[in-house]
Amino acid sequence: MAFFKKSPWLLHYDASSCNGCDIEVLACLTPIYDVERFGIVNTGNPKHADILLITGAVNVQNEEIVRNLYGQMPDPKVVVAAGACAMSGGVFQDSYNVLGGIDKVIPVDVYVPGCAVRPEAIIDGVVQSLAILERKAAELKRRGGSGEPEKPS
Amino acid sequence: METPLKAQHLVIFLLLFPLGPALLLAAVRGAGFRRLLVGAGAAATAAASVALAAVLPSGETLWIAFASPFADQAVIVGEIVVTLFLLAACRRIRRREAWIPVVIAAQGLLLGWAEFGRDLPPVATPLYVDPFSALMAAIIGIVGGLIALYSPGYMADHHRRHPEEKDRRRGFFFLIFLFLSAMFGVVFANHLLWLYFFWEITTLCSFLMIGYTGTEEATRNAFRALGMNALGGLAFALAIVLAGTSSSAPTLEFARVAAPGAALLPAALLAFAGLTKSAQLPFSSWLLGAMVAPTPVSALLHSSTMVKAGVFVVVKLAPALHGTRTGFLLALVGGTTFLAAALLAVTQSHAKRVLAWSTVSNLGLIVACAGVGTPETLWAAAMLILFHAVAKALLFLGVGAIEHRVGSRDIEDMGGLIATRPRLAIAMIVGILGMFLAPFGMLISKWACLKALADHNLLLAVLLAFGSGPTLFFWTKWLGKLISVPSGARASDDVVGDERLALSVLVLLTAGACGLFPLAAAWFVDPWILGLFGAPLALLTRSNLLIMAAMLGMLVILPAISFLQPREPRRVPPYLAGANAGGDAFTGALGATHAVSLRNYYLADFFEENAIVRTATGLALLLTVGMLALA
Amino acid sequence: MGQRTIIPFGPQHPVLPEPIHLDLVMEDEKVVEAIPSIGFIHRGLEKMAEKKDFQEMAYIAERICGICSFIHSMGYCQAIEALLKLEIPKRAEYLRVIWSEMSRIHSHLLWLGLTADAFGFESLFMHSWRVREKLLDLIEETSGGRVIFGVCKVGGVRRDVDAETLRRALEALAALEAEYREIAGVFSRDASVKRRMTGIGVLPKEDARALGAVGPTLRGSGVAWDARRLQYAVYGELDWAPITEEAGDCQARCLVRIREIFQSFDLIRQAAGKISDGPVAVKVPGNPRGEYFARLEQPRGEVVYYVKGNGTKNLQRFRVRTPTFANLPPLLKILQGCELSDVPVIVLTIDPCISCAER
Amino acid sequence: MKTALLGVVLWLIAAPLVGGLLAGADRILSARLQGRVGPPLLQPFYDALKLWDKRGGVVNRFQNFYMVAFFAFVLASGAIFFAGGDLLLVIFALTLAGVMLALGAWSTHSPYSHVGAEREILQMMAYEPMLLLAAVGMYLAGRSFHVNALASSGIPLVLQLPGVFLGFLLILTIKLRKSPFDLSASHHAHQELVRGITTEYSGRSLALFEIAHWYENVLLLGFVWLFFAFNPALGVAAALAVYFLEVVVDNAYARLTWKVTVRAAWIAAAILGATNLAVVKLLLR
Amino acid sequence: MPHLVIAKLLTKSAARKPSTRLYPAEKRAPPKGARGRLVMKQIETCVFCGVCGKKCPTRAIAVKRTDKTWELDRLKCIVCGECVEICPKDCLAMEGEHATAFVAKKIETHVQKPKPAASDPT
Ligand code: SF4
Ligand code: SF4
Ligand code: SF4
Ligand code: SF4
Ligand code: SF4
Ligand code: SF4
Ligand code: SF4
Repeated sequence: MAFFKKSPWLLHYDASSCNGCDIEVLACLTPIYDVERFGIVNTGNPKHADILLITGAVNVQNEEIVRNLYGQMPDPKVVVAAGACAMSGGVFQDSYNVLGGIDKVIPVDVYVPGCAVRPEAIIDGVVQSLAILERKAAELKRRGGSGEPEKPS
Repeated sequence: METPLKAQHLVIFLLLFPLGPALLLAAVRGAGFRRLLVGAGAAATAAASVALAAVLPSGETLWIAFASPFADQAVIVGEIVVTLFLLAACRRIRRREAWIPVVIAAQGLLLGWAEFGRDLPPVATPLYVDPFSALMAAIIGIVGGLIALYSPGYMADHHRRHPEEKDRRRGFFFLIFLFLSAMFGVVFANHLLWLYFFWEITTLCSFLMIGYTGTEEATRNAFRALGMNALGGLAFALAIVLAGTSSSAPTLEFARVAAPGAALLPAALLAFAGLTKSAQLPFSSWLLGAMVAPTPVSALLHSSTMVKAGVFVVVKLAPALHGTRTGFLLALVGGTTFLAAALLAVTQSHAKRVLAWSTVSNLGLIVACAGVGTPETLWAAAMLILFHAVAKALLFLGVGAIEHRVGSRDIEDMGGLIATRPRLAIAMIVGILGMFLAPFGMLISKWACLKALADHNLLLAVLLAFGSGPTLFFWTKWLGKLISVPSGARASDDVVGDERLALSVLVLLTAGACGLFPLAAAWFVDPWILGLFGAPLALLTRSNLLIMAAMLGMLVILPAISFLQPREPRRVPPYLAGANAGGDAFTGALGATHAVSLRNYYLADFFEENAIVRTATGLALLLTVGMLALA
Repeated sequence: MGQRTIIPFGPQHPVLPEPIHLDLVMEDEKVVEAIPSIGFIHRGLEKMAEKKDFQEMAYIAERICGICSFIHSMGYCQAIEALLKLEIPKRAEYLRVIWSEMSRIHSHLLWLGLTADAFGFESLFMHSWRVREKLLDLIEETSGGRVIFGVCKVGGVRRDVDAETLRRALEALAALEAEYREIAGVFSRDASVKRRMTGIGVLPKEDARALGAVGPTLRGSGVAWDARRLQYAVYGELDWAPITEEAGDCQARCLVRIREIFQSFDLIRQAAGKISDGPVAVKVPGNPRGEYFARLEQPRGEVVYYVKGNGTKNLQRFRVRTPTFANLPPLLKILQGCELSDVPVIVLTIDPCISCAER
Repeated sequence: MKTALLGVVLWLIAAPLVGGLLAGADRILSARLQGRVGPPLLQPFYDALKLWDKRGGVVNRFQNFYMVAFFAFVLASGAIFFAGGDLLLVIFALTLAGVMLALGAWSTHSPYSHVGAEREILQMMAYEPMLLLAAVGMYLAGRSFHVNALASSGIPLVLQLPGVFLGFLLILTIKLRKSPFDLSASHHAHQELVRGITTEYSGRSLALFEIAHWYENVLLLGFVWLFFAFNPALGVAAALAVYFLEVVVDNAYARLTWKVTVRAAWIAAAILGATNLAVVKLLLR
Repeated sequence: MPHLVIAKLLTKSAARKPSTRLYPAEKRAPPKGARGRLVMKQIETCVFCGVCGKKCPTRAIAVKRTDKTWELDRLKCIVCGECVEICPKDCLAMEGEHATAFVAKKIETHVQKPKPAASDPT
C-alpha cells in the first residue's frame, strides 16, 4: 500500500502570488530538479491529484476557488503551502484584499518557507507531505472501504 | 410449375388487402374509428407478410400466374389515371419547372406505345416471390405496419400544434395504405408494366405526402421530388420499351436469364430509375427536401421502404450488371454517394436532415454492393436493407416523438435525454447503435462488404474505408448528446400510447435483428444467394459468430455489472477550472453565473457543404452518364 | 440552432501559470468570443504604499512580480530617486543594467519554454528551462536570490559584484549563449513549430498602435519602440537598437524575443566592459516630495511607475501601468476567431503576466 | 483452438505487464531526451496501483460504466487479435472501445471532457480509413483477414506494403496519443484541454484507463509485428523499434491542430495506403 | 520546411549524463551571499533594541526587551536580509542553506540566558 509515496501527483494553484514561487514550482519539473524522479506529475486537474501545492496568499476572489479545487480532489490528499505568501500572506499580509495564508481557507499539511521558495525547499516539502499522505491513506483504509463521501467543503 | 396455394394467396392478399383500409380511411372522420381501422389494417398486413415468409418454401422462387384477364387492363387503366392525375397536379407548377409535365407526358406516350403500338407476348407469371422478396415484404409489412400504427397519434398532435394547416388526414391515411399496397406490388411484380405501375404509385404517394402541409416550401419540394422521380420514370419507360420485344415478354427476368451484358441497356436504364428513387447523387436533393413531410411519412416513404424500392430493383438487376463496366460505374455512383452523404451528415444539426443524409449514404452502400454484384456483396446488400429499414424507422419515429415532447428536431436540444426522457433516449440509442456500431447490424454488413470489395473492387473498398470515418463521427456525437447529463436533469414526460407501442416493438426488432441476424441470413438471404448463384455462401463462420455474440453479450452484461457496484461512488461537480458555482454552473466573466453549455462539432468550415455537394453531384452525374453511355 | 459551447478557461488551468479567467465562446473549436475576468491576483499593492515606509516599499515593489522582479524594484527606485533628486553612483547604474538584462534573458527563456509547452512541445520546454537554470545560477551568484534578486534599493544597489565574479559570470554567459543558440534554432526553424505560430494571432501594425500594445507585442508588429531608448540608467552609453519583426503573428513575437536574448547577452558584455569602480550606493536624504513618472522597458514591454510623495516617509500615491495591462486589449482582439488549440499559444505570445497587471 | 486460447490467456496476462513496462521505458527515454533522469521503470505500475486505492468521485452514475466498457472492449479486441481472429473484427472492436471512451467523456457534461470527446472521435475519424486500409492491404498481400493465417503465411507483408506501413505509423502516433497528434488526452499536463477525455475520471476508473492504454499499445504493436511476422523475432524487434521511434517523434514535434491531423491521416490513407493497395493488386495478383 | 530540428539536441542529451541535480541525495552548496534563511547567530550579544523587527517589511520578528526574547515567525519571513543589514550588534545572519519545510506552525524563540550578574554598581 505504499504506492501513494511512489506516485504523488500534484496540482499547483496560484492563489495570488507574485509569480516568484510559481516559476520555482515549474522549475521543479524541469531537468535540473526533475521531480518526476519521485513519480511526481503535475496533473493540472484536481481530480487526478494527490497533493495540492499552493503558492501565493489567498485573496478574496480566490477563496472559493481554492475550496472548489480542494473539494474536487479525491481522498487521500494533502495540502502544501509553498512560500511566505501561502504560509502567512507574506509581504502582502497587510493588504485589504488578502485573507492571509492558505490555512485561513483549507487545512494545510506542510509549510514550505521561502520568498521565493527554492526548488529544493519545494522538494523537501513534498517529500514531507508524502508521509502524511500515507498516514491519511492508512487512516482511510482503517475507516473501512466505505470511503464515506467527504463533503466538498 | 406448381404453386402452393397458400403463398400465392398471401401475395395477392398483401397486394389487395391494404386497399380496403385505404378506402375506408378515406371515408371516415372519427378519430377513434380511424385508430381502430389503422390498427387492424396494420396488424393484418404485418401478419400476412410474416405468414408469407413462414410458408415460403425455403430457397425457392415462386412464379405466380394471375388468372384474371382484367388484371392487365386494370393496370393499364391505373397507369393512365396516375399519369393524368400527375399532369393535372402540374397545373400549379412554376415556369422553371415546366419540364416536369413534359417528362411525365413523354413517359405516358412511351408506355402507350409499348403497350398498344407493339405486339408483346403476354406475361404468364406477372408476379413472383423469392426469399429476398419475402424478406422485403416482411420489412414492409412489419415496419410499415408499425409506422402506420404510430401515425394517428402523431398526426393528431401535429394538427394540434399547427392549427393553421388544413386537416387532410383522411387523404393521409388513404395514401399510407395505398402506398403499402403499391410497395408490395413493387416487391412482387415480375411483369415490368406492373412494376412500373406500382412504381409510379409510390412516386405519386411521395409527391402528395411531401406536399401534405401545403406550405410553399412543401409544394416546392414536392415538385422537386416529382421531377426527379419522373426522370427515373422516363428511364423506366424506356427500359420497358427496350426489354420487351416481340420474342420476349417485358419481365424482370431479362435481368437474370440473359447472358451478362446482353440486356445491359435496359438494365442500366432501370438502374438509373432506381438511382432516382433511392435518392442517390446526383438526385439526392429531393430526399432532403422531402423532410418537410410529417415524420411518419419520412420514416415510411423516405427511409425505410419507398427509397428501398429503388435499391431493391437495383439489387434485382445485379446479375445483369455484374462484371460490366456499367455495373462498375453504378457501384462508383453508390460509393461516391456513400462517402459524400456521410460527410454531409456530419455538418447537420437538424435531426431529420442527419437521418436523411445517412439514409442516402446507406442506400449508396447498397447500390455499390449491387453494382459489384458478387454473392458476398449481394448478401451484404440484403442485410443492409434489413438493418437499415428497422433501425431507421425507429430513429425517425423516435425523432418524431422527441419533437413532440421537446419541441425541437435539433440534435442540440436533445442533450441529456437519457435523464429527462429515458425511454425515448433508449429507443434512439438502440437505433443509433444499430446503425453503426459493432457488433450490430450495419456493421456486420460493412464487414461483409469490405471483405468482398477487397477482392472485387478496390476503389470501392477505399471509398468504404473513408466513409466509415465520418459515419462514426456523426453517429457518435449524436449518441454523446443523448447521454450527456447536465446536473439536476429530471425525468419528465416520456412516450405514451401508440407511439410507445410502435417504438417498443421497433426497439425489440432492431435489437432482435442485431442479435438474431444469423437467422435472418439463414432463412432469407443465404437461400436467395444460393438460388441466384447456385453456390452456397459461408460468410458467417462459427468463430466469427462466436466473437460477435460475445461482444453483444458484453454490451448487455457490462451495464449490469457496473450497476451492481456495492456502493454509490462519491459525487463531485464537474471540473470547471475551479470556477464552480454549484451543480454544473460556473462563475464566468464579469461575475456572471452560467450553466455549462456545450455544442457538438459540425465541422461546417472543414467539410464545406456546398463544395461537397457540388463536387460529389458533378462526379456522380458524370458517372451516371457514363453508366448509361457504356451500356 | 442549439446552444453554443462556453469553456471556462481558468482561473485554475494547467496552461495558465497564473489565474485568469476567460469565457471562451466556441463554435466547433473556433473561438467566436473571449471574455476575460480578472482579479485573481490583485493584492492591492498600490494601496499598501500609503502605509509602508517608502524604502521598505522597494521590497514590495519587487514582488509586484517575481519574474521581472528586478526591473520592478529598479523602476520604483528610479522614480523615488528622481523625487529625491538623487544622483546614484555610476557603478550602481551599470550593475542595474546588467541585472536588468539578466532578468530579461531569464524571463524570455522562461517564456520560450512555456510557449513550447503551450503547443505541446514538451522537450523544447524542458531544454529551454534547462538552459535558463544556468542563468539563474549566475543571478544567484551575483545577487543572492534566484528569482527575487533583492538587490535594488533607493540610492543604488545593496551589494557589489567583485571583478572575479563578474569575469566568471561573463565566461559562463558565453557558454550559455552557445547552448541557447541551439534552442533558438528550433524555435525559428522547426516545421511543426512554424505551423503552430506563423499566421496565427496576427496583430497588424495599425492595431498594435491603436490598441496600445507594448514591448515585443508591439515590436513584433513592426513598431520600433523600446523604452530603453529613453536612456535611463546607462542605456544611453551602450550600443543597441530596438528589435522588430514585421509579420505581427505569433512567430514574429517569438522571433523578437529570440533576438532580444542575443541582444541582452551583448548588452551585458558591453556593460561589463565599461563598468567603472566606485561605491554602489549613496545615503538617502529625507523623504520624497512631488510627483514623477518613471518609464522602463520590462521583458514584456514598457512599464510606468507613478509616484507621488508629500514629504513624509509614506508615499501619497503609487501607480503602476504594467505591460500586460497594456497588452490585454490587443490580446482580446487577436483571440477572436482563432482555434481553441491556438488560444494558449496566442495568449502566451503577449507573455501575459497577470501578477503585475493586477498588482 | 488451443493456440488461440493460449494467445488469449497470454494477452490478458502479459500484455499489461509489457505495456506497463513499455510505458515506463517511454517515460525514462523521454526524460533522457530532455536531459532529465526521469521516473523509475516501474512508475506506471505505481501510478496505477495508487489510483486503485484512491477514493474516486464521479459526476454522474453512468460515467464509470463507459470506462469499464472501454476497458472490456480493448481487452476483447486484443483477444480476437491474439487468438488469431479476423482483423476487421479486431478493428471494429477497437472502434467500439474508442466510442465507449468518448461516450464516457460525453456523459459527464463537462466542458473539457466534452472537447476531449469531440476530439477523440475526430481522431477516430482521422485514423479509421487508414486502419481499415491496412487490414485490406494485409488481406491483399497475405490472402487472408485472419491474424493466424497472416502470421503463418511467411509472406513479408512489410515489403509488399511499405506505403501501408508508413501510413500505419502515422496513425499509430494518433493511437498512441503522441505528439504531434495527441489531441484528445495528452499525458502532458500543459494542454489546453486539461486532461481532455479523462478529466472527470479519478481513482479506479482512471487506473482502468491507464491499464487499457497499456493493453491498447501492445495490441497496436501487435499490428506492427504482423507486418514483420515472416520472421517473428524481427517482428518483435521492429515493434520495439517503432515504439521507441514514436517516443522520439513525440519529443521532436509540437502538437498540431485537429485539422492538420485529419488532413494528414486522410492524405496518408489516400496516397500511401490506397496507392500501395493498387500496386499490390496490379502487380502481385 | 525542416523537420526534426531538435533531434540533434535530443540525441546529445540522451548520450550525456542528465543535467539533473539529484537533490536531496546530492546537495549543492549555495553560492556565497545567497539568501537562504535567516538565523539568529548569537543571541548573547543581542541588545533587544528591536530595530530588526521595526525594519522587517513583514513584521516577522518580535523582540521583547523585558523577557529578553527574540522571536521569528518563519511563516512571514521573506528572506530579504534587511534585519541582518540593520542589526547593530551583528547578531543575525543570512545563511545560504534554505529553511526546510515543517508540519507544525511555530514561532522560533531565542531567549538570552541571564548574564552572570555582572555586579557593576554604576
Ligand atoms: S512568497 Fe515571495 S516569491 Fe513567493 S509568491 Fe510570495 S512574494 Fe512572491
Ligand atoms: S488595483 Fe484596482 S482595486 Fe486594487 S487598489 Fe488599484 S484600483 Fe483599487
Ligand atoms: S486606470 Fe490608469 S491605466 Fe487604466 S485607464 Fe485609468 S489611467 Fe489608464
Ligand atoms: S510583466 Fe509579468 S513578469 Fe514582468 S513584472 Fe509583470 S507580471 Fe511579472
Ligand atoms: S542598539 Fe541602538 S537602537 Fe538598539 S538599544 Fe542600542 S542604541 Fe538603541
Ligand atoms: S529577512 Fe527580511 S523578512 Fe525576514 S525577518 Fe529579516 S527583515 Fe524580516
Ligand atoms: S537588531 Fe540585532 S540586536 Fe537589535 S534586536 Fe534585532 S537582533 Fe537584537
